[in-house]
Amino acid sequence: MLHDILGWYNYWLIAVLILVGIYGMMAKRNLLKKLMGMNILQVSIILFFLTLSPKEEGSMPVFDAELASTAAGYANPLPQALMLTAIVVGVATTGLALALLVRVHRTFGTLEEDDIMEDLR
Amino acid sequence: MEWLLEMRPVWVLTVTLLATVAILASGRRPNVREAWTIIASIVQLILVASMIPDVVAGEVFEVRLLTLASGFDLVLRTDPLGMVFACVSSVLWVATGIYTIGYMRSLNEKHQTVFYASFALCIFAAVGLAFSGNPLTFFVFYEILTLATYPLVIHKRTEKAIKIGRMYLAYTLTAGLFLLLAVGWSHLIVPEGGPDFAPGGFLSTSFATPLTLTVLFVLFILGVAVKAGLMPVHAWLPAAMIAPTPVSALLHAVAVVKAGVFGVLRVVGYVFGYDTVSEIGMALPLAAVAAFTIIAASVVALTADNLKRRLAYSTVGQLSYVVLGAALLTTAATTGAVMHIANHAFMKITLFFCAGAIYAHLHVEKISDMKGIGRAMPVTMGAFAVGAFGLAGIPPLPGFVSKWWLASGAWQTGDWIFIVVLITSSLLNVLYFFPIIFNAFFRKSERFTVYNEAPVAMSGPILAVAVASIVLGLAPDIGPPFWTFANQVTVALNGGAG
Amino acid sequence: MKWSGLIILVLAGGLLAYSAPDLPAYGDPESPASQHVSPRMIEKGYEETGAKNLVTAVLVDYRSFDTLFEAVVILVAGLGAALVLWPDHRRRDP
Amino acid sequence: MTTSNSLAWIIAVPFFAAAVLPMVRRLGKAWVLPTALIGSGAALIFALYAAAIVVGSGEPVRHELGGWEPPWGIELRMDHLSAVMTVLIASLSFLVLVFGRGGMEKRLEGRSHFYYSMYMLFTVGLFGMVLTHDLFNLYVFLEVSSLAGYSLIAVGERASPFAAFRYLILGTLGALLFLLGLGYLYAITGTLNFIDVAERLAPLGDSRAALVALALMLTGFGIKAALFPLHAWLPDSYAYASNLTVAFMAAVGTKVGAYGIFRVLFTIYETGNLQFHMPVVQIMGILAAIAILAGSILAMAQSDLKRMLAYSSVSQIGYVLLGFSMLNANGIMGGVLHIVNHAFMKCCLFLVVGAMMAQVGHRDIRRLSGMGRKMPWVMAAFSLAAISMIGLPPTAGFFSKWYLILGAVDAGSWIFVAVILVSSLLNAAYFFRVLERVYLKREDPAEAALETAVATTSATPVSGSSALAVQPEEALEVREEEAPRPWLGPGTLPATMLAPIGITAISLLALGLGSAWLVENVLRFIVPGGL
Repeated sequence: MLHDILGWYNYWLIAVLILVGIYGMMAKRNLLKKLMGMNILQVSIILFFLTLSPKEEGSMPVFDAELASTAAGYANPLPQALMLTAIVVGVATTGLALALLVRVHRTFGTLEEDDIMEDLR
Repeated sequence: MEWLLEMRPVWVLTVTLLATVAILASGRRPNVREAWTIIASIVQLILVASMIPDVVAGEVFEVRLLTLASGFDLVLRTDPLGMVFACVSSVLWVATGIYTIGYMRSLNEKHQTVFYASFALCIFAAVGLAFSGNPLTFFVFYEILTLATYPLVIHKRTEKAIKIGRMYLAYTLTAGLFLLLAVGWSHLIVPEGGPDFAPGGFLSTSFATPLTLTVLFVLFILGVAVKAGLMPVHAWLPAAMIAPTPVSALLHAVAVVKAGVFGVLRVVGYVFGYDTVSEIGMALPLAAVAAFTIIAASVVALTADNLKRRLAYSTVGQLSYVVLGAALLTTAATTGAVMHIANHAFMKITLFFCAGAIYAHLHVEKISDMKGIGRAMPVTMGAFAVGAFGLAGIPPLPGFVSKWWLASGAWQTGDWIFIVVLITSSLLNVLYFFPIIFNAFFRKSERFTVYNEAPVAMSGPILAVAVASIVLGLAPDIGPPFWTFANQVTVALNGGAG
Repeated sequence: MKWSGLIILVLAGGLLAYSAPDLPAYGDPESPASQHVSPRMIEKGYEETGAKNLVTAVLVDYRSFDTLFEAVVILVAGLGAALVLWPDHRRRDP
Repeated sequence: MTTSNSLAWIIAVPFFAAAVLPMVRRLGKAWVLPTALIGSGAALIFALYAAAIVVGSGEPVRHELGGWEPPWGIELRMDHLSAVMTVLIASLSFLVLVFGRGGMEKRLEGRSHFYYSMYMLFTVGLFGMVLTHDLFNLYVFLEVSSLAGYSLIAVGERASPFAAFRYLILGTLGALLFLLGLGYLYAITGTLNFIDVAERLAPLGDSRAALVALALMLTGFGIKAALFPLHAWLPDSYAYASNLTVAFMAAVGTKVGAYGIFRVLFTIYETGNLQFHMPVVQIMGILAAIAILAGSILAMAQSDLKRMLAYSSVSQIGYVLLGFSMLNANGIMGGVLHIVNHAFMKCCLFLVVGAMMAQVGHRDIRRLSGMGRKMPWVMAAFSLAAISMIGLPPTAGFFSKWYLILGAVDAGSWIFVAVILVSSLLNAAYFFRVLERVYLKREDPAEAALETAVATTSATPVSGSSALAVQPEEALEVREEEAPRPWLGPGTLPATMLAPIGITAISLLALGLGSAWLVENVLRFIVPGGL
């Protein structure tokens, strides 16, 4: 039982982060805070992928003549490569979101969702 | 060249569809527009008539145009039952076409282009229904008919008309859904491919449990019953009287309601077959509903003062004769049902033409205002008398013929109650028609003192259909051979039933 | 909102907790991810792509298509920002 | 060009067009749209070419990118479903672009090259999504198309950036849930290629991680597809975005979400062990049924035509997913057929709204009286599309409904049968409400007065209080340019606006009558072998 919990500690931590992110996106009424929640979620999922990568006996995935080509000797490079892409995508999303927020602020003079809804009504 | 002749069912449909387009395109020039209606109706009549000898000889034209869906082709087939409906629509389109021109012009109606186009489209759908070779094709034309009649029902564009249009759509679209479900379900039940209409039906207890078949039967009947004006789903029909009278004539005599009863015959005879219907025990309930409708509608008709409304309820009652004939499942009843499709069409269109002429020419709608009107419009009222007595079943008019066969059919089953129903209904018919005629000819009023007959464009068709009704009663084979067709249908349907 | 939010959170948390034991333990060299596709990338990566850094080998060779469109994402975001923030001509007209 | 790399060209051509558009702008404004059209048209040609091969040979076309065979590299694969989706996206993208000539782009004064560039990138993302056979690559393309979509939506009415932001938050949540789900799949299978994942998933049986991965991915794509409780982003986005954007997005944007759901359910899970995860599929089916009814009912309550169509989209996507959840051949074919049909219907409807707003400057259903007289041809197209939405034969909408009903009867789920039947009545109710206005109600003076009143208030910049007080500029521009002869039907609208409307409307009939061909030659191959 204890092993069940401790052996998977990475997932528990990530699950908490995911929940924090989702909470931020749902409950916060300020658009910028929503965006922050989104970022937390992004990061937590990136962390999830990265924790799939390491192996107990493995070094970083850079070819080393001493270790030669033994799969068990290196961490799994694939999730790391994927996450490089995902990070960039996340940054791009955040950038676009900020641009939208600038525009929203210019139009409505506020970033509070409730005020904007009031304005639109 | 042979294939050109083989494809005649398609050409019939093409003509009507092209007429629709041509009418829409020539909306600016009324004379050209009306010419299209006349030309198309005559060409269509010739095409249909040219197929009669072959069908009488037992040949069946079958055209498979394209696949509609999952094994269902778009099948057009001319069997005797379909030919009855096709002949009725084609013959009466010519009469209605000419009459409509007179009517619309004398009332100076608006939106005439849409009117004529929808009219042609209705005929297209009606003939398509008549020739449909399988349930899905039937359904497609059934829905086209619904849509095509909608602009006719709301023709007056008043608040009330729009409201009634909504009601009409609600009824017919809901019915369409039942029919759709029934068609789809029966397709899934039958093991191979899309089932075609066949005498004796394609559904039987070897494919499904009686319970499933019963549910299917109810769904099918619900689907067609709305258009057939079966009570309690008839309410749209009297309401649709808001439409101009030629439309009522079309709705009541030719296209819509006939599509409904035609559908009932198709369902009972060609989807289930007499054997299966009696096996699942649905014949008696259907006959009971029909009998109830016959009596109830006649009673309501008695109370109506508006002439068109009275005719509408008369239609509701008369249609159920056909349903009753189908539900009795006997040879004589089948003959009577098929004959009544044609007979009622001719008689009812006579009556509606008369009502329309009276309204368009003298602007009288209420029966209580028609005292002495026979003096002003003797031809019209004479024709009215023919139609009215015909419906009441007075020999030798056609109504008597169909009633006779229906009663014999009821005798064959031994359900004497239905004979009582038929006789009662005849009496009621007399009760609600006779006062009109009596008042028209034998009462005097200062409103109608001089001879003032409707223009020829109206009175001509009236006279024609009245004469046709008489002929139909005396010699039902002299025009389109309705009698022969009815016998062919009877033989086909009762072949196995005994 | 409060309640539905809470329900969603509990649901999401429950799902994550429910499935966690089925996932490989941290650092497990026997995990499916370490057994199937990646071994070839590690063993042959240097040989096939000539990149000593295996992440680079994956990023710019095995899965270079991803990386190309990662760049496209940047282009999209840049163009998007330009599109959104571009001054509106109509407003500036007197 | 070989057969297989035509797949890469489908993605590459619009991408090149997108990349050169900002440069082409330097040559002059007139060059922008033709360049986009060339890119889109070429993609359409490539798509048709590849699809013809797929349908002709019955075998998927494959392309291994970089020469790395799957599962090590990324594979593009056009099977029958991808062929349908690609051709759909390519043709609608082209048609809507043609429509853009007619006055839409005037609102983008000075930034139209960015807009069209973004439009092409949106198309690139969609093409990538439907062609790739790699989970992570799918995520990347999902983000390409989503980001482009957010920016496209942000170009519209006053509140459009706000709507776009809300869409961005929800859409990114969806994409991230999908990413997490694919992470789960990667963790338990170690691979990303669809087919490889499916093979390695099969022996896992009722793995909890597989169940959660399925739930996560379906939720993710459910957000993109606007499945009922996740549809919150859609109405605002469609209502505020420009008509050009909406016509294309409504047509294919949500459909690609449905495509993703199909892939997850039937390419990845079905061949393995979908039977262990039935609850997830059932929940999706129930949500889809609720979506159908709720969407229709909400649509009925709208007075804004665009919003009404948006809610109707929510309802229609329910049909697609309901079909998938039936897990039988008829249901799945009905669902896919409805993707195609609905794309054309909605495209047609939104194009009509675009034409209408260009002509009369508003889209308030209550003020549409007499439009049938003013724009007879456009309104005829609208009616045809409406009839198709209701599902009456012989239009396209009927045939998808037919297969869906067959599927529901086949599955024995009578509630779904009832939902489909009732909803087509609801569709009739809200579309005939509009059609009655358009054709039957006369314009009365009071309404005309109201019209001018609203027009004057919306002209003042501050007001904007009503969501319906829309852009009178759009209307004015067209009228100024064409000689002022209002209400002469097609005369006042350029042919480039009428042609796409006409083509989409006619294709509704063609799709209806050709549906059997489509089913027999294409959709049959889409149904997974086990069903």
